[in-house]
Amino acid sequence: MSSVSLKTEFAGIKLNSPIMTASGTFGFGEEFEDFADFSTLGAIVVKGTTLEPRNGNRGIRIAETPAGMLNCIGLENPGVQFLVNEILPRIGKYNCPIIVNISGNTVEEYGELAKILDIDGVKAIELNVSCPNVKEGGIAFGVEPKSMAAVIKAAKKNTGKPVIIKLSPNVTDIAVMAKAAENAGADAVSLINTLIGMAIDINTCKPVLGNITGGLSGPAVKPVALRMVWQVRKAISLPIIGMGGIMNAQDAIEFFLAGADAVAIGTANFVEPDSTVKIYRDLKKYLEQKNLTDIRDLIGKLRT
Amino acid sequence: MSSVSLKTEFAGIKLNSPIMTASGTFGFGEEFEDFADFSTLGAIVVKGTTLEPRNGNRGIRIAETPAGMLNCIGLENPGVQFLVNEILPRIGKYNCPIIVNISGNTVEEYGELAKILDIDGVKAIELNVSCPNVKEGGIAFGVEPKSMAAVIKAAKKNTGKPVIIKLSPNVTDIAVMAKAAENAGADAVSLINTLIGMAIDINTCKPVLGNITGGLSGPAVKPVALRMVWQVRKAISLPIIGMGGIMNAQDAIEFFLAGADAVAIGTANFVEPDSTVKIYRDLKKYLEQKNLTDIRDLIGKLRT
Amino acid sequence: MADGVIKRHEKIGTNDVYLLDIDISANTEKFAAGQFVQLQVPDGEILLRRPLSIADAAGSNLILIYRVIGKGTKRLAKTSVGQKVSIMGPLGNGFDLACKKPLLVGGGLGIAPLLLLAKRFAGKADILMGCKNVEEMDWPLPLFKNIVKNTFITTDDGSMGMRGFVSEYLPEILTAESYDKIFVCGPEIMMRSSAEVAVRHGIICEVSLEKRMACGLGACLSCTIETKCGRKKVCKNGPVFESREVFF
Amino acid sequence: MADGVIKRHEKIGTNDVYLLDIDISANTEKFAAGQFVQLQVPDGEILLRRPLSIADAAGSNLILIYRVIGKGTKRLAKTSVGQKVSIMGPLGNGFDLACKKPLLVGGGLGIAPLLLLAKRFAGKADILMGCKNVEEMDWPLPLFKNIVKNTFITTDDGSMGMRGFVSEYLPEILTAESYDKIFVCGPEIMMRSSAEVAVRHGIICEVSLEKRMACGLGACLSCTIETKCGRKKVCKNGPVFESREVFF
Ligand SMILES: Cc1cc2nc3c(=O)[nH]c(=O)nc-3n(C[C@H](O)[C@H](O)[C@H](O)COP(=O)(O)OP(=O)(O)OC[C@H]3O[C@@H](n4cnc5c(N)ncnc54)[C@H](O)[C@@H]3O)c2cc1C
Ligand SMILES: Cc1cc2nc3c(=O)[nH]c(=O)nc-3n(C[C@H](O)[C@H](O)[C@H](O)COP(=O)(O)OP(=O)(O)OC[C@H]3O[C@@H](n4cnc5c(N)ncnc54)[C@H](O)[C@@H]3O)c2cc1C
Ligand SMILES: Cc1cc2nc3c(=O)[nH]c(=O)nc-3n(C[C@H](O)[C@H](O)[C@H](O)COP(=O)(O)O)c2cc1C
Ligand SMILES: Cc1cc2nc3c(=O)[nH]c(=O)nc-3n(C[C@H](O)[C@H](O)[C@H](O)COP(=O)(O)O)c2cc1C
Ligand code: FES
Ligand code: FES
Repeated sequence: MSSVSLKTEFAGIKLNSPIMTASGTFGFGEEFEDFADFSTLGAIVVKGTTLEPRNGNRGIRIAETPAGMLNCIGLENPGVQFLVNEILPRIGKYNCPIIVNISGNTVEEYGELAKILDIDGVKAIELNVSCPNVKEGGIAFGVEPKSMAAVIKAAKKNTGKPVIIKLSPNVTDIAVMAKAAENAGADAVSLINTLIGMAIDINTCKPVLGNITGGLSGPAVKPVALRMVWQVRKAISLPIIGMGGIMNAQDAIEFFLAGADAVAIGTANFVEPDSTVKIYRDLKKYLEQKNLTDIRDLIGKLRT
Repeated sequence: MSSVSLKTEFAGIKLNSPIMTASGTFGFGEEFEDFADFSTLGAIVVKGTTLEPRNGNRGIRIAETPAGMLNCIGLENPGVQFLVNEILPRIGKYNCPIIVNISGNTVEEYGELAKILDIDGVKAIELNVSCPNVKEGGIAFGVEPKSMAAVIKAAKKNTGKPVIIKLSPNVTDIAVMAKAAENAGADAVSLINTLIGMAIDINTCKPVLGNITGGLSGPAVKPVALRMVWQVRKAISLPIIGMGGIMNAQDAIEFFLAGADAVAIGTANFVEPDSTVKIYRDLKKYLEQKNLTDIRDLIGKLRT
Repeated sequence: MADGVIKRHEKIGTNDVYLLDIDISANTEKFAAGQFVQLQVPDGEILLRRPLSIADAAGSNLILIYRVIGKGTKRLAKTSVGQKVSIMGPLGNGFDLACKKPLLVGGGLGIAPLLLLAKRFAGKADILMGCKNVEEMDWPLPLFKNIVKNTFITTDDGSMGMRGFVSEYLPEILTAESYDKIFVCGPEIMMRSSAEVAVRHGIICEVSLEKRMACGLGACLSCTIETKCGRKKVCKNGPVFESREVFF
Repeated sequence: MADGVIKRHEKIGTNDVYLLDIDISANTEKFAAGQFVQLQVPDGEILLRRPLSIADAAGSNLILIYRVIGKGTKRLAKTSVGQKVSIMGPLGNGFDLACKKPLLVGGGLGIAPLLLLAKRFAGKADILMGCKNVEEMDWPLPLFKNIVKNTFITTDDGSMGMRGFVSEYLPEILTAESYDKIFVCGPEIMMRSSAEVAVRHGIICEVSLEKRMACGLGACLSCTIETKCGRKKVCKNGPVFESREVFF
């Protein structure tokens, strides 16, 4: 038996490992029942949820780009009531912490959502203020410190759960945003959401995506994500969920070294649906090789 | 003989084609003598030049990332006097417009450089306010509209040549920067410079790059670059040099459709030193197939 | 999830159509016609998997038939026998075989999944296939030779069989014979018009939809469509649907 | 620039060392020992070319010898005979052969380029090679068998030849024989210490440096180094330098 432990704590939540899933890439967990091992997952971060059900964007919703993908799903979801009534009870059986990612059209909606989700079966909420694919809400709150702070405060006022703010990479200075989040009372930050990108079909001379632009994710963005985690680690003391192009344990380790307390796996789930299992296994191996016994011995240990 | 013409004009400069080289990726042109065809190149944009010679950064200067590369060369260059006295006379023989990319530590230095370069043999100057790899000058001027405007004005005051401002992608709203550039009197914009990124060696637990962070270029950034060109095209009416991950004619065509009046080829030169020649050839073919005779019939023709 | 090994890989159609025979070391007996797999294009350049219908299956061998379209399939066409290839599947819901006299209707590459369907009907199905021209008929004709009863053919240019689209010929066939179900796979416009004809003739019609997919598991919502019964995911709830559910 | 075809590709060393024989359909007669090529790892996953020394060249065949280090070489090791591979080169400046009695000194993979150098010296060179242990000697020994006069060997663990580093053995060799030039290729620390010994013995020493490279043409400035004569580019002004120019 390996003596290496991947157990950790994040914003007061006990986790079996620091490996989570990124919102929107793992459905509600159920879709990956055949591939994932929920006992090795730190948390399932479910698809972005809104007050009312949403249909998302029309037309083509994904495009592949070099080492990455663009998506403009546009927050399609069955609405928070359906989540609470139908889905949460179903996925409770995995005994895996559930973090609900929420999006609002207004500051008040974030508060309302936080209140509705202040229930058993939800371990934390993640505020999506950085979705590039919807007109209202979404990214508007994520690129301006003041409106982001308002969203955080609205959520904090309405829930006893840890509030995680998901930062947009589409900003001049991510450290400024992170500091504003810390000051507004967020319990943790997660980063990065997708970079805004575009693809054009040169045969039709039209944008590939129905929404013209979309969010770039996958290995292509990893260097940017890693840099931002490192910048944010130096700027604030809140726990960080690092994500952006993590495909394997090596990538995850880079994020831990840069200062991430947990990592989230996104696009990798589409490529290898058992990515989280492999990362768990290989992360353990790495710690063994390095003669480390606790994942926390790795976090922030970049030697500069 | 093909009746398709790639000849065009950019900011008043007559070009044999809208295909340029990106600063820092094509040396001074000479290095590519065996591979390029200077009669098909729109312009050579030479390596970033400063008042005094610079040694650049220590340690490892490049790292490969998925579909991209990071560099932290740090503006190594022999200084503007050496450029003027030794290099420009030598590369004049190519009969290809030379654009000099300049970087200053202060607003005044940009002015001084512009003045020194207001000579025959230089067709335009490109202001690099977006180099992520140097402490002073560099990116600081490129993420804040006011200081960028000051740099543009200083340059314009000191030269009769067209002044091109090279925009940084590391900003919240590239359109705001482009508008500020237009208002400050720039003659053209080029975009994008590199995105700031990072890579970590998990064996040594150290950053791969000597400068810790570096600039991300190559196919990985193309979706972001393309989106920014499209955004800027909608925001201003100045001519645009589009760049960022262009590897082939298809990529270049995407940029033209999004609104670039010319394109610059960067990282591709490292992969295929005759990239510009191939792009010229394939761009002509595409126009023929589309029954277009003039490259300008393509520019900004994205159907949304 | 299976790591398969390429056993055969050859160009079977003049128009860049390839057949890929993969040994997935697992029994394929239960694979339903109309289901698909998410294939990872080998060699690491291509990020997302590509959805391809199961064209045929026997023992531990899976047959895929694909046309070179873009980057992924171009790259795929370069892989050689003996190479490993990762397969996710079978995914989605296949055709519902319950019927007495089935007519299969295929257009272009949509003919591929009808191969396994014809086999599952053990010779009792008829097929109507449509292609652009006689050249494009080069690969389906031999494949269907002994596994269907009657073969009807249309080509857009009349270079083989009837001239025109399958949907134009369909009324005639449906009137002549008493089919009780038709199974359509091909370009969306062809499925739509064929489904219309079927509905007009009071015959149940199943169609197989194509949408860009990332996960193939119902998680990413790349492939959702509007149906008469609400939003559905092509990968999970389809790709086969009763035509009246999706064309309405 | 040449599109080569892989003619032979095999593991020649237990420790993940491979030999790649590429037909570049061009005469290699003028390729100098110490020059390198920028090889594009086939199949598109790897963006930048990889610099590899010319280990040997004859007719239109180019031999490269490499060790699997990271992503690029791992991928390269998977390419098969018959595959096309794009080669840029020969690049840089090779060794200057002018001398009467040469001693070649190689460590690890640095032994590879000394192969062509030994051939260019047509049997008159001696070689001193150092590896970690006897296993690592498996590939160089047979290759150098008939192309050098004397072979001296060191291993770090003493499992073959002298125990220790080449630089420790070098003084003895230089004292015993009257070499007038030594050519060193290997890890930087080994080249530095060997160069020091040479300088002390008043013998000219050439070394071959390694730096990360993007362009290989002197354009990108990835590979600049500080020398006694100002800043130089390893790709363009090197990779071979007179030791006193770079170790000072
Ligand atoms: C359920 C299903 C079954 C399919 N079965 C077959 C089959 O048996 N034979 C066959 O030749 N083709 C089939 N297709 C279409 C096939 O998936 C595409 O031709 C293929 O993905 C094109 O990939 P590419 O990289 O060559 O093209 P690109 O255009 O470069 O691909 C870019 C992106 O768009 C997606 N894409 C492009 N065209 C399609 C399309 N028509 N449908 C879905 N996604 C697309 C790709 O998967 C990729 O993500 C099927 C599609 C689906 C959804
Ligand atoms: C002039 C020259 C000649 C060389 N000749 C040989 C040879 O004959 N045989 C051999 O086995 N190796 C040789 N090397 C080293 C070889 O280039 C590296 O081992 C190889 O690039 C590693 O690539 P990778 O993708 O496997 O490693 P990674 O570590 O994944 O590569 C990441 C990046 O770093 C670069 N890199 C990594 N290690 C080195 C290194 N030691 N030197 C330069 N760049 C490096 C890669 O080119 C790539 O850009 C030579 C290097 C140079 C500069
Ligand atoms: C298809 C898709 C859907 C996504 N949906 C959401 C979402 O609903 N809410 C959210 O905060 N982030 C969403 N994201 C962003 C991811 O959670 C993650 O931040 C991003 O993809 C970067 O990680 P990756 O590169 O590992 O995928 C989505 C990403 C993808 C690819
Ligand atoms: C090695 C390297 C050096 C560069 N040096 C400069 C420079 O001196 N000045 C500048 O404005 N941009 C510089 N750039 C940025 C490029 O000009 C270009 O904006 C960027 O690489 C994006 O284009 P690409 O993806 O086609 O390479 C450099 C890029 C690279 C890769
Ligand atoms: S492909 Fe992901 S939901 Fe259908
Ligand atoms: S590798 Fe580009 S200058 Fe040497």
